[in-house]
Amino acid sequence: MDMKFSVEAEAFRAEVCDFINDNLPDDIRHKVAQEEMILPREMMVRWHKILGKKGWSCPSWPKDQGGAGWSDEQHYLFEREIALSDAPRPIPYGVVMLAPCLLEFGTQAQQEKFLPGILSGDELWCQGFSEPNAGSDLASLQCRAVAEGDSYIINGSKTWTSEAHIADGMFGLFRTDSSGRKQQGITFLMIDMKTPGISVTPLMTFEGTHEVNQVFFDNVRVPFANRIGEENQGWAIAKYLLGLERFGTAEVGRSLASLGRLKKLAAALSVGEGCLRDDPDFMNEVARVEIALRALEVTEQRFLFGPGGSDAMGAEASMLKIRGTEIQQDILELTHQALGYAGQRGQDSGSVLQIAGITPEKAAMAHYNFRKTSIYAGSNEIQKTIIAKAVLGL
Amino acid sequence: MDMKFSVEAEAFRAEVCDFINDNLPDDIRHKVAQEEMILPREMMVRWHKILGKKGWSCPSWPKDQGGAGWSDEQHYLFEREIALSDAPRPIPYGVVMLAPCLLEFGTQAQQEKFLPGILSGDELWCQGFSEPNAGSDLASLQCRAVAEGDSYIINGSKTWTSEAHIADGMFGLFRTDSSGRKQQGITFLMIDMKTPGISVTPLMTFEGTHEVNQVFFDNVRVPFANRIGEENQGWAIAKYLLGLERFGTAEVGRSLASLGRLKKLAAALSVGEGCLRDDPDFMNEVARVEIALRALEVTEQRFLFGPGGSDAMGAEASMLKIRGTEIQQDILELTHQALGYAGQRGQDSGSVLQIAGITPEKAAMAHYNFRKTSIYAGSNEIQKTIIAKAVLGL
Amino acid sequence: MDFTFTEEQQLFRNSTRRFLEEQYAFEKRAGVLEQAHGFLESHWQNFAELGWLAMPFAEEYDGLGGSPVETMILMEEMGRNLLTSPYLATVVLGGGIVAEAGSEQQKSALLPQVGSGELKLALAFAEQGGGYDLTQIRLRAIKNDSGYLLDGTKTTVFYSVVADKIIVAARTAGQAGEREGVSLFLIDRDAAGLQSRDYRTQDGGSASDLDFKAVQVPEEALLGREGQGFLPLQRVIAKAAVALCAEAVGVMWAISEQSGDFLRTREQFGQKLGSFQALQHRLVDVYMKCQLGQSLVYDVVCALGQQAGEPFGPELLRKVCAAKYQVGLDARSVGQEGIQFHGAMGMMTELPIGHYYKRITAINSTFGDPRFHLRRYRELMIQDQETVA
Amino acid sequence: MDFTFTEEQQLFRNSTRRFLEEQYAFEKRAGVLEQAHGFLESHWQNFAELGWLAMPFAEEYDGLGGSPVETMILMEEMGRNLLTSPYLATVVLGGGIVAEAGSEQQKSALLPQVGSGELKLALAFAEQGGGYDLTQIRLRAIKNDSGYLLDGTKTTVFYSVVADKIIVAARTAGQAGEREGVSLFLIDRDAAGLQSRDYRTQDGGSASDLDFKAVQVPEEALLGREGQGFLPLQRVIAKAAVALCAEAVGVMWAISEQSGDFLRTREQFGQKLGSFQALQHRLVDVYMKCQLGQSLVYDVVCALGQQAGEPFGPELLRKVCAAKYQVGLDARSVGQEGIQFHGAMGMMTELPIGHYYKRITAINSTFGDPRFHLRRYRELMIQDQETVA
Repeated sequence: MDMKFSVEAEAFRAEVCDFINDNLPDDIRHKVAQEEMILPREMMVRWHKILGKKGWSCPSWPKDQGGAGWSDEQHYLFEREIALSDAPRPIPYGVVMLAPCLLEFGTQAQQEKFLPGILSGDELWCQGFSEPNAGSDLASLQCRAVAEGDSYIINGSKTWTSEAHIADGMFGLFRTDSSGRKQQGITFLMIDMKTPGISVTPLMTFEGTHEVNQVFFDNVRVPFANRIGEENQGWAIAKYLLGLERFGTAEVGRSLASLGRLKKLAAALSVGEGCLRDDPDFMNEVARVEIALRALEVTEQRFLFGPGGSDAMGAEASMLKIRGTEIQQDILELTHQALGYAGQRGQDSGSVLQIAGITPEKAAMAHYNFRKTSIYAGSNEIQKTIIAKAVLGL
Repeated sequence: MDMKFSVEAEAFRAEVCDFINDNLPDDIRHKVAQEEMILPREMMVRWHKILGKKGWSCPSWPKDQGGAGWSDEQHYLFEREIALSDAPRPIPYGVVMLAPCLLEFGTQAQQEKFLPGILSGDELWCQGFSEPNAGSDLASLQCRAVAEGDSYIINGSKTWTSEAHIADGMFGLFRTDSSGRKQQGITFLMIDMKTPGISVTPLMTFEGTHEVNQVFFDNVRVPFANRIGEENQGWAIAKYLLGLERFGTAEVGRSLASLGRLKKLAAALSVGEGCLRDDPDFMNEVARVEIALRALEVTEQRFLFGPGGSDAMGAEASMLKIRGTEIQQDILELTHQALGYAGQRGQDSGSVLQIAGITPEKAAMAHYNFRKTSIYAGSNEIQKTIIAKAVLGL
Repeated sequence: MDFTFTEEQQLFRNSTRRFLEEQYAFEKRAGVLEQAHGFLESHWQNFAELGWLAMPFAEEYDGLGGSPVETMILMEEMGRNLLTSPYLATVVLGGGIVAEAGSEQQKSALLPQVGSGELKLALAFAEQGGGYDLTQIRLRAIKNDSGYLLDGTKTTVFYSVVADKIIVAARTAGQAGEREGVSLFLIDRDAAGLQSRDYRTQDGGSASDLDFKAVQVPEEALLGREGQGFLPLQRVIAKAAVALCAEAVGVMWAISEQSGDFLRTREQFGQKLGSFQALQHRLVDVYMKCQLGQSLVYDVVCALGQQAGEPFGPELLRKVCAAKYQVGLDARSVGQEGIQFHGAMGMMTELPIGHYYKRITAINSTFGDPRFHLRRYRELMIQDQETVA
Repeated sequence: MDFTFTEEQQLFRNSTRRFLEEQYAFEKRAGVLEQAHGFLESHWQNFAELGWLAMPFAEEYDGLGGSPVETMILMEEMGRNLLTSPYLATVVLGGGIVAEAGSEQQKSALLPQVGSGELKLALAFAEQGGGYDLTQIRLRAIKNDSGYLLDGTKTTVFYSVVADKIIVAARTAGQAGEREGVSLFLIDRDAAGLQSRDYRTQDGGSASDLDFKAVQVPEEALLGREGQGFLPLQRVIAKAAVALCAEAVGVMWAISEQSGDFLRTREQFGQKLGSFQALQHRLVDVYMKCQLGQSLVYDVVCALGQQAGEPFGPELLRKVCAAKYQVGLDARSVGQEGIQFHGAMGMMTELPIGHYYKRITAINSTFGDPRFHLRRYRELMIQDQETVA
């Protein structure tokens, strides 16, 4: 048992670090450091292209498709350093989700048509899964695609669709048959967002961010050629896709970066003659979350690099999501609490106040915005039920 | 709105206080102050008779049966002062449970036969409800009573029966019919513990206390005259009985007394140059539980003396049990924690160490023993489900 | 021992609730918040007519002589309906400190105007870098021939942007951290040398940071006696903290009820969400927190009533800390559970739940957060034990 | 980065588990605990044969040269099977401090005997009124012509009743609270003037309070250098704390698994208990705590291995505190949940669950409870930040 990385791995880590330090634009780093999870399209694409020049924009892809051909350790270290350095998250829907599905289930033609735009960063995607009455219970989805000629005609809507307002395409699940079990009769389609009949309505989160949308389909025509896999066989692809997120669900690197900011803030915030760091009650909380984060970090490493490697990880991954989101929320809430009265400043208060690089109104936004993390991508309740059934046999 | 008691009530409180101070034997007070929930029979009876001389041993009974004829406020203050002064709990099974059932459902003859022994304290009872496969799900009980001549013949067993080893009689629920709904076919019987065929096996709790027993019935003959209510109608009586405990489930007075001891202990326990009370982390815990206890205390008072009075209290009472037991456990655990290494001393370590009146091995026993309180009398999970259904309509 | 409201109190609750439900239904809230300061100026006169603005003041100042119970009722209803207004700033803080510290003349001049709705006040007490400690006052008031010259800054002055006059806690002697030497001044919002940076707050309200650059005020601007401002300030902030606890309890009950409605009606996996036992038990926890918080507010409100006129003793201050700690902590967790119960819907701005949560967060960072109040409670508890010993 | 055990380690785990499951099945435990000191003296030789007693010592002292990983494996298995024995006292504490502080001669004389099972040791460090602070040593050792004269008391000396020799931390200089001036002495258990009050502990083990009344020891009794005993003491207690964390993780896994078995089989209201979602989610919490605790133990064990021979730096001490805090806290809640899952059965002495809980409680009050270790972690964390800044 040895928790040190190999010399080669450490050399790779140093390379990644150097690259980020030399190439991450300040404006982007600053935005990520303010805990903004979804960046403006321009920033996402700019960073993606910077990574692309190095061959690192889609590292998990097969090497001949533009991937980096890394080991598990390298993937782990890359994502960790990206996160620790406040570099943007990878473009989620195209790079991380759609592309592997195309590679696994798509035709040669589909791969040739869609992968280059994802790799270059010129085409952004969004994911059409959730519906107003199908959130956690995804298989209940009802948005219908009816075959007509060489196309499907889609009617209905998708909701809580992240980035639909900046995406060029949507991949998603649609109901092509209602007769059997609800998991049957679901088809996986790719849709050009410019197709007539699509309208996108912003859904504002309560703290005032526009990340998600409701997408309405009014007789939207999608050619058969845009279907991945067979008709009514979309559920298997969705399950494959949802199982992809092995790395990073714990968001340890991001939390370490946020925690570092919190600790700097505590040292910088004057309280009377001293600073907030002199308050043992507050610092107990910081210590508590730092320990929790370390426990999660090692747990993730054990799952990834333990006997059997990352392939051995099944429903255990659910616990990384549960604890990862709880800890993120905890850190960002403590940061907001630390600010006291200053944390009450609203979005339009003019950003005149900055303490240790933290803008109070951004800290408030982050605290509120991250409440979503225990809800999205399978709520933490769903994750617990998964563990209860798959791991504990209850 | 006014949270002060009336002048009359305060005068009554003073009378109770004076009486306890003048009459509670030191040896009994000491045992109760060690958090021993179940006293030796001799002590229970001795105190019961002391109260009895004052007419206070069965205060909730009707005045003509030996009760005190008090108002709700008086009952509340009496029980509170009893608890605060480390006087014993009332004899639970005869005085608090069986007697009201006899008064509500018993015949004149039954009342005349059984009440005097309960009132005098000369006859102790135990409660035969739980069975090895019927704990929380009481209606699943299977211990059978078969009518034969003028008697029932009982076969089977009851378990977790508190005080069966010191009791003269048992009242309990027995299966007289298995054909209908499981709540039907249950009959309420009173049994002389000296009847041939009864054997009592001690069940030791893990900390080494003998409080509960398993009681085996081997062709035990119980005359029809000992049945309360009709055959197969026992469930209604049981429900009446389980609904009786309005006062005292929160055990606020006891917890206040325990908390007082904990605070004295913290001041008396040397740590280096100072004492445990100088440790803000520990005292935060004490403050936290003191606030929680005050919130519970006022909640109980609101439920008892709010609009509609105590009759308006329904399933809300379940929350008094939940929080009351959680807080008791919390205080006794903190007390044990405070003792540090000394708290590791076992039962037979000779009791040479006492700090602020606390014997470490007794503090350990209390910590362990009180884990039962969130399980017994309807586990806290059952209580939550009661609130969910009856109060929240889920 | 009596936990019933008087008939007048019951009527007051009913009229308050009716008005708020009609005028401040959640559907209208976004529109109201779009107003300049998040508040419908035209409603202030309604508040006066409903008796809200004169409620806590003595009858000799045209007040209604209401007890802390009336304030509790009002704040709880405001919490339930998420009213965003200068009520706390003007009546509880501004009027409150005039009533506590003002001379007979000042009270007679100001309180009737507050009660009638003609005068809005704000209280400037907090300073950047002072945390929640009321003794951390650095803004200086130096006596000169014309009165006093004020220099320094104040932060997060609630609704000073709509106030006619501002009461400022300043230091005429001593150092930050000391109770002695704090004085209160009543100044016009447009006093020369006073600069205001106004902003909206996270919960939809308004606040300002004030910059005093050689602001000259006359001697009559002194509210009460020079150097004796700390105790009235402490009393008013304590009362206002209790008022916020009552508001938080109103918020908690609303979240509990709305979450119950959601769980009883929303389906997932072919069942009502409310049939899932894990959620049932968690809603029970929420319900219990509401009840326990309500109890601590009753506890301190009754104690406030009993100690009217007397200096606040440590026992009362402990009750304030107990409520502000426990209600704050529980309201936070109730808010988080409420969002979680609602799933993705809980994150949407169209539902009240997120806005309740923002209000809870603001309440918790006003007059001391739960950690601050647990520490103060602990200190008072230990002092008390040492005194007895 | 590698989380696999070597083949030898895997074999060691298997043989350990097999022995414990056969010889210390829970059904036999009550009988074992009835022995004089809660321990089967006859098994000590088995322990030696299994390699347990010589495992951590260097090969030059006839040890097996095992790393902290082997100790972790052993302690975890002992935890799973609730072994009550002088292992920690003799090998980890007693042998450990000889290895840390002893002269070459002392190590050569003592460690082989410990490893072979001939010699049992105990370590007397704690004093009544010292809390968990290792610097709180008041027992005095005054140098005289014959060596040293020891006066004072020690408390909770684990298994000193079966030990042949006791190592005592005494003060040859300085005051309680100081690190300097702590010296270690190796003394016979039957030394003149040494009185022992032996007792059984809550978890079935044995401990003693020792009273030193002018106990004369020769100069050779000094273990290591005079006044330099604190650092070795700190190192050994840190290692022993880690060993207890590993034991606690073994206990937690056992509770988790036994609770799972119970919930999967026991029926109530016509359903398996495990089908109730509230219980499902709570068992998931228990499971996650086991995993997280395991991780923190791995973390500190690897760091222990990497820092062998070097003085323990603040980073390593922080990992010790992190594990002892979090594992202690979580083991406590896992134990309480375990009892609650089992209902009334959970209170019965015939089931292991209550005994696991007692062991957890004892672990938490040995070498510092979770509160103590969170405080120390916090202090180290702040020091670290100050150093960087």
